[in-house]
Amino acid sequence: MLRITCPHCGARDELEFSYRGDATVTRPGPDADAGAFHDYLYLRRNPRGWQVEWWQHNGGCRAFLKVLRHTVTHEVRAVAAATETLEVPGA
Amino acid sequence: MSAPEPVHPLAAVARGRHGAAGAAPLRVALPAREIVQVMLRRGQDAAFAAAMRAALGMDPPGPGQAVSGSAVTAIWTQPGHWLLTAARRNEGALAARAAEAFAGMAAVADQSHGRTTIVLSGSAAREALSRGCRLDLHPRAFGQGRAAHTPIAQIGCLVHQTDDAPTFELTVFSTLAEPFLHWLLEAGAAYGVEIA
Amino acid sequence: MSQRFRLPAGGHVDRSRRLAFTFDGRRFEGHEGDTLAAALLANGVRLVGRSFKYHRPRGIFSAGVEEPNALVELRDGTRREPNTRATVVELFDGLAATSQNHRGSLAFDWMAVNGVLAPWIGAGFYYKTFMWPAAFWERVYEPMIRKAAGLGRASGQPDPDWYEAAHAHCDVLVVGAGAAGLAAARAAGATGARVILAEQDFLFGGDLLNEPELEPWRGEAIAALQAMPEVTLLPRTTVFGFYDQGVLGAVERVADHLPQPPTHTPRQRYWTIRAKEVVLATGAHERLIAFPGNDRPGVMLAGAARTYARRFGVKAGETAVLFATHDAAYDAAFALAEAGTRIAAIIDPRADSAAMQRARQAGFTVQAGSVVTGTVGGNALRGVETGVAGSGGRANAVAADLLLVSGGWNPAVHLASMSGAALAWDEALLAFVPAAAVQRERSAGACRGVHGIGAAAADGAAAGRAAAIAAGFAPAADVLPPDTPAPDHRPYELWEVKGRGKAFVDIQDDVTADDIRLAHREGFSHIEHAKRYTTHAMGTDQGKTGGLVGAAVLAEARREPVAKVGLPRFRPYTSPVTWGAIAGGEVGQHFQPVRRTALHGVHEALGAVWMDAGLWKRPAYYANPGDADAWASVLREARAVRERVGVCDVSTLGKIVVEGPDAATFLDRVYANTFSTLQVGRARYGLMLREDGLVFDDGTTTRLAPDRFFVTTTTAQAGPVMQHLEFHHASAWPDLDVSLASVTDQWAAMSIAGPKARDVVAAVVQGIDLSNAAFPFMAVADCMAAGVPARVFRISFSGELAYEVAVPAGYAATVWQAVMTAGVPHGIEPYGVEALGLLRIEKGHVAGAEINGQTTAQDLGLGRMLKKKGDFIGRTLAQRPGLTDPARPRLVGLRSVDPARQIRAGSHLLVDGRSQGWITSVTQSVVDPGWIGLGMLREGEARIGSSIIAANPLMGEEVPVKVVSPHGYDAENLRVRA
Amino acid sequence: MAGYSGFRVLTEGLRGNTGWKPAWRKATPKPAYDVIVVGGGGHGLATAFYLASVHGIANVAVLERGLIGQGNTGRNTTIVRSNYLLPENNNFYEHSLKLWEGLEQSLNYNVMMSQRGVINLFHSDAQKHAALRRGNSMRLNGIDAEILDPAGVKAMCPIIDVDNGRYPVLGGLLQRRGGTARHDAVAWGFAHAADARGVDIIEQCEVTGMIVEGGAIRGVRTTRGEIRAPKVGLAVAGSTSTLTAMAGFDVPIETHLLQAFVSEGLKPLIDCVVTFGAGHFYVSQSDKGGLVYGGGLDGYPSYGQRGTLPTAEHVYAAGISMIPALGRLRGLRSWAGVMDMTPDGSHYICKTPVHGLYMTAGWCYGGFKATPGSGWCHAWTIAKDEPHRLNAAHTLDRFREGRMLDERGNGPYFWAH
Repeated sequence: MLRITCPHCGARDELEFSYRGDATVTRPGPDADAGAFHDYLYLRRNPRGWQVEWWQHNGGCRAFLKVLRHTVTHEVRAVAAATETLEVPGA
Repeated sequence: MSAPEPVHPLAAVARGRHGAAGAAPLRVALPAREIVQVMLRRGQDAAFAAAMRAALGMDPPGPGQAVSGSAVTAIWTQPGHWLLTAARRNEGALAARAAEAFAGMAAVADQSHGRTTIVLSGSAAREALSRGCRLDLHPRAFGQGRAAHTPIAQIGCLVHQTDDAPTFELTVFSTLAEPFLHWLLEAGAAYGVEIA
Repeated sequence: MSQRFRLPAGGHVDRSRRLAFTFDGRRFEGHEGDTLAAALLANGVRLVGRSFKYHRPRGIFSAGVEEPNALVELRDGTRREPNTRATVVELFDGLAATSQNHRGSLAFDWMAVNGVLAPWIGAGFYYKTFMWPAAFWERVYEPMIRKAAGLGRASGQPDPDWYEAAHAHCDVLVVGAGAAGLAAARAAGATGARVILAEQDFLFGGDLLNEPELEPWRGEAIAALQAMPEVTLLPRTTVFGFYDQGVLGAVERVADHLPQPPTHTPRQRYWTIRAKEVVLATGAHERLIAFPGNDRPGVMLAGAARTYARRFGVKAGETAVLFATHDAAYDAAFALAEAGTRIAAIIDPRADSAAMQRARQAGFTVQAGSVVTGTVGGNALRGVETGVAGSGGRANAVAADLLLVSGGWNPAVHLASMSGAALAWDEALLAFVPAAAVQRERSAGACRGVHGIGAAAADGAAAGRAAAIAAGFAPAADVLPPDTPAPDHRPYELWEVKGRGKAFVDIQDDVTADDIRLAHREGFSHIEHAKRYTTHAMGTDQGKTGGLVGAAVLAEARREPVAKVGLPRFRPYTSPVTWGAIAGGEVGQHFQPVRRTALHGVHEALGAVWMDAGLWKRPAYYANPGDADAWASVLREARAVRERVGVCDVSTLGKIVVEGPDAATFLDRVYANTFSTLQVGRARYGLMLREDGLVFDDGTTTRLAPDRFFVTTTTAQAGPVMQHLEFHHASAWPDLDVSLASVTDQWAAMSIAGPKARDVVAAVVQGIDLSNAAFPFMAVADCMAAGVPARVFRISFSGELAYEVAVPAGYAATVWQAVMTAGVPHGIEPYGVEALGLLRIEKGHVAGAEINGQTTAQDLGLGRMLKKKGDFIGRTLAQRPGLTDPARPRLVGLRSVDPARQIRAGSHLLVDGRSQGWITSVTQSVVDPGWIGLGMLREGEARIGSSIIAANPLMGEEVPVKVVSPHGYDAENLRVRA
Repeated sequence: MAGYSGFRVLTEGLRGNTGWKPAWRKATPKPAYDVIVVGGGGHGLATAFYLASVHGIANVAVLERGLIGQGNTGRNTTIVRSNYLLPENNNFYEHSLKLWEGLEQSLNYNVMMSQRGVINLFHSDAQKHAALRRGNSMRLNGIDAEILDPAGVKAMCPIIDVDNGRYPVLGGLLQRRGGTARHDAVAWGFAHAADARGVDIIEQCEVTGMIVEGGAIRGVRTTRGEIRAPKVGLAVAGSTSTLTAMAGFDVPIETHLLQAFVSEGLKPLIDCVVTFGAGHFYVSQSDKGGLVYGGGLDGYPSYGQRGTLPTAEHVYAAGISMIPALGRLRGLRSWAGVMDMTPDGSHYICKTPVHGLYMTAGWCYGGFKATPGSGWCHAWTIAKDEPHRLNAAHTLDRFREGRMLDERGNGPYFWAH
């Protein structure tokens, strides 16, 4: 079971959070075309390794968080507020 | 003209002893409360803190914290969100007071009817809560003045420890208060639960 | 027959406490402290079950969780538990157990004929046959196989007991309370760390329980732990899995040692343990040796026989032969000799060893350089055949009723492996041990190959201390291990003695060494393939005693070292876990909580028939005594709304306050239509799309102040809409200053609808002019109602003049009562969700059946709502060709041509025999009696006026329906604006 | 190679079973093939089998990184059915089901396809209407489907509690021709049959690069050297994103994990496949006697093949809520497989932006039952360089076009399907 350390609430069980997708894609601006929206909504790098993801601490403080997590080991290395940036470490 | 008294969401619950007949039962109280959700506006942190000091005599508590003034308790619930709670006086009184105090600094939503607080105390309170609460409530990890929101028995619950008895104030959505209390009675059945 | 194999003294059983039990209906006695297996052995019961495939007689093979054979059906009636290992069941007074998997009696199982068929029903035989004729598989072959397969019988009845979940947090979790675990817990506890010690046995001590002279050390360790306030001791607790980030699952058998759980006591408790550091002290499982007949009742692991003698005071046999490949196993011979068992011979493939010499000095016959080549007997062992190691020849036979076997020890690495640690081959122990830890975990004692009580305790103490320090505690005084000699556990490499007859590597699943070789011959040479092809190590014991032996047989066939062959990946559970325990209390009626509106009691008093709407209970309709059936109630309620006035609880709609300087901008971006132009005091119907352009939700939103909006959602989507808004605020537009508060529970709401609604509402509210001019359609105002603060919305779902009155939930009953009282002169009726549905279908309003995630705004006839300017969620992708395709099904109204013929939601709409759409919602109409509905139909508008077929082949129905406008009722909206 | 038969089992038994040969050859790679299929799971092996048996293309290599059948073929809950709503899906799965029905005979391998019936329970009017729409869609496409009332549910599976749960059972949608099959045997059977037709099955051969020249595939680089082919088909489940990235394009896939469980062996208790409609749970009983059961996704991307407790708790709770008699039984083992989830819950069998490169992918958790159909359509697409009508809609481009195949309307969220 994942334990995610919410920057506001501390370490909590996975059950309190919900995954909300790849946080490395950003919603295109108002002038973007359908192709940009397609890529934003549908295309994924889907790495076997470190990935920055959106998780909401909806069972706790409801904050949307950026979580740096490994998709094979499930290790959670960093958790940040929505407005912060998380770097994906090199392979 | 003051409004008639509202019906408490748990008014129909049978008072008295539930579960085992032990000597040290858990105690449950169902106080009438006013509860107000306060939501900070951008860039108003300092002004809001000052306004709270002026109006309530305390600073806004930080994450995981609750502070109690003479009549009002403030509990951090989300980044930029607090709940203010007080014993019930008049319909909307606390909300009106907060709206006045924080005008332009924070949004205010009255939740007095939307949330229900169940007060649990007794030496076995931690153990009973551990049957569904995933938080670490050990004195080294939690304690008086700490508060956290967490799902218990699939119901979102704001757990606030108010003393070392220990006493926990458990605040849930009013429409789920009944199944929550039912869960609490089952979790505490081995010790017995006395509802005041 | 009363316990003729019970020793007069010794062990951890209380001979003064006699416990009666039955096995296959025969009555026996045992003592407190016994397992069922110990008590059966004490009474001379040797045959306890039949094997999975060949139905061979089987006895008690081990003294613990690794037991492959002695599986029984425990208890009876609704409490029957199939496949229960007799070796771990704690004896209680009145226990009843039954042997399983035989036809006829246990002693004369006619399914044993399968043993004769063995050459044709070896590994994987079923893949190669039973293919002709094709239809025979389900009809003939499979039922036969199914009946023969399986082990015990489920009761088929609901379990009368209950279970509870519990959550724990600790600095150090110690798994296993043998010498290593006790020392680890003590060392960690001494630092002041919060420690949990979990032990699957009902006594702490592990192998210490077999060493009377170490009893003081064990007692002192337990007493010390009990005195530490931050140490939690969990006996009878099996840690079944090691998950991510220091989370482990465990099941505590709270009341399994009792005839039934006492009041207010669960049968079992399921623990989720979050540990900063974990010490695994899970010990080791003794390893079998594959030789012909190694499964006969009377063949037993050497250490198990020692445990029965020392811990339970039970002689497992009168005359024993020990077949061992290492010195430590000789302890069993000494222990049994002490218990009065005659040691007929010790068979050892090695040339010489220290233990051999000691055994000879003690007067035992030791046959060095020899092996067991077979066993003699029927349902019980009568003799052991031995021969010279490596020759394959048969030298002589020794009469014996007990054959002790030890091929070495397999460290119990299951939890370490689940935590992510790789396994490393230990050449001295011929076993896998955990390699470097991945999580914050360390192994200690026999589970990492450190054998001997003193050495294991020292290893445990060091691990416990290190774990506490790693968890942030200061070191404390050392724990002194007992000073005992460490027996030599390094085995001679002997996995199999080849010969005639079945040599089992997996006793439970009847997998032989030959099966493994056959798998290799057929190309299933990887351990994972061999396992799956033969079912090796897939039984309830998961290959604890023979898994590695099978791997070694495969290694030999592949001509590769065992280390290279490896073991299949370990997965939860370390031992089988009770279904009810993992489920906990959230089953049956408590599967999900019931959510009730503030008016629940009011509805109940009115005779509401409930329906589920998500977690909510809502009145479907109110059954009046005069109503002939449910439809009569629904039609009566709907008619009241159309003709007079009705009141409906709409509290379940989601309600969100959106507030802040950027609230209007925010709503313009999340709604497909515009809200920034909405006046204060007015409501507007809003449509939300998903980013993919399909419709997400709808509802009315009110502007309460320039920077404050009151958003409503459908009941079903209240939670998802809130998350959707929060997500986009956080991820796409964090610059917008807006806050969101769910006020769903704060407000109760009731819709008062019908031509007389104004009269009723006017009688209840104060401080508001309800005239059409002052309070037109879509007006909203705060006011008082029945003396309490309220908010009135002039909005309509039914197509009638309607008001929604919202009040703080605690006043809902008061205001409802006032509405009902005010409505009496107008013939008011409460109406439920069914009538609500009827009314909206007549009116052509879409709901969840149409907004089902597959439809666009255009599909629903709402295309004109999409604003032309400005970004909003779903705008761009809604314009994709597939979503704007004119061929897509559109919303239409439908009417059964014969008003008496029922149509159904889920029927397909056929044109020229081909499906061109489907029916989404159906009702009987009160405006124009008969069956009507809404549906999605290709070329829908063009087909208005035509007759098509509503086909429901599932129920054999084809009903002609007329396609009509969905908005047939009061298309000009005169009634809602009246 | 001599085929498998009852007679052969008999004669081999008399000879001590010494005459059996490997079910498939351990082939070594040749420098070039007509077609390379990457992935030795069920779908890849089926692709090779149908290339050889239907299209006469036997100069085919199946390249497998590890062992055949060790991906999702080895880790699934063995259910076979074609009870889909959308014609694009139910016609495809029906074709697959028909292949299943004759698979033993086509492969000369008993995959134990058991048509014991699949019931999807419903608990509300809304669910019932959705079941009717789906069942009627099946019937109108010539697929068997029946609607059951609660008594009908009880008759099929007497130990279901239809009355007393939090969400009582209103009925079920039954497909009698649905059922289960022995999962490992499917891979072995396809391997056996493809090998018999000359296909090279090459294990321990990992693809490390895609050779693309001028927008067309020319072959692959592997841990066992370069192998050329004018056509390459990908059937690699959780590695799809990795391989398409090597070929230079991204795909609408997110890889999630799904847990499954098996109980201790029991005498026959549940004689069909049942799906709970009020929570995530389904169960069947294997020929060996174990109950095989599972639920929904754990909810986040993972290649870890390790599950989590909260999902398991839900599975067990939902199971007991549907069948209270499960309470005293014991779970034996749990595991987790990787699921390539798509944004509409439907799969891809299609051409790709690289000429000559084809793929069958994105099977969400429906891949096992699709095995023969996937292989058949993938083989057709490779052989003809154009999709069959059964997979014409299952393209990577459908999201650009807005032609999603979203059975339940759950939207563009990979984890929601």
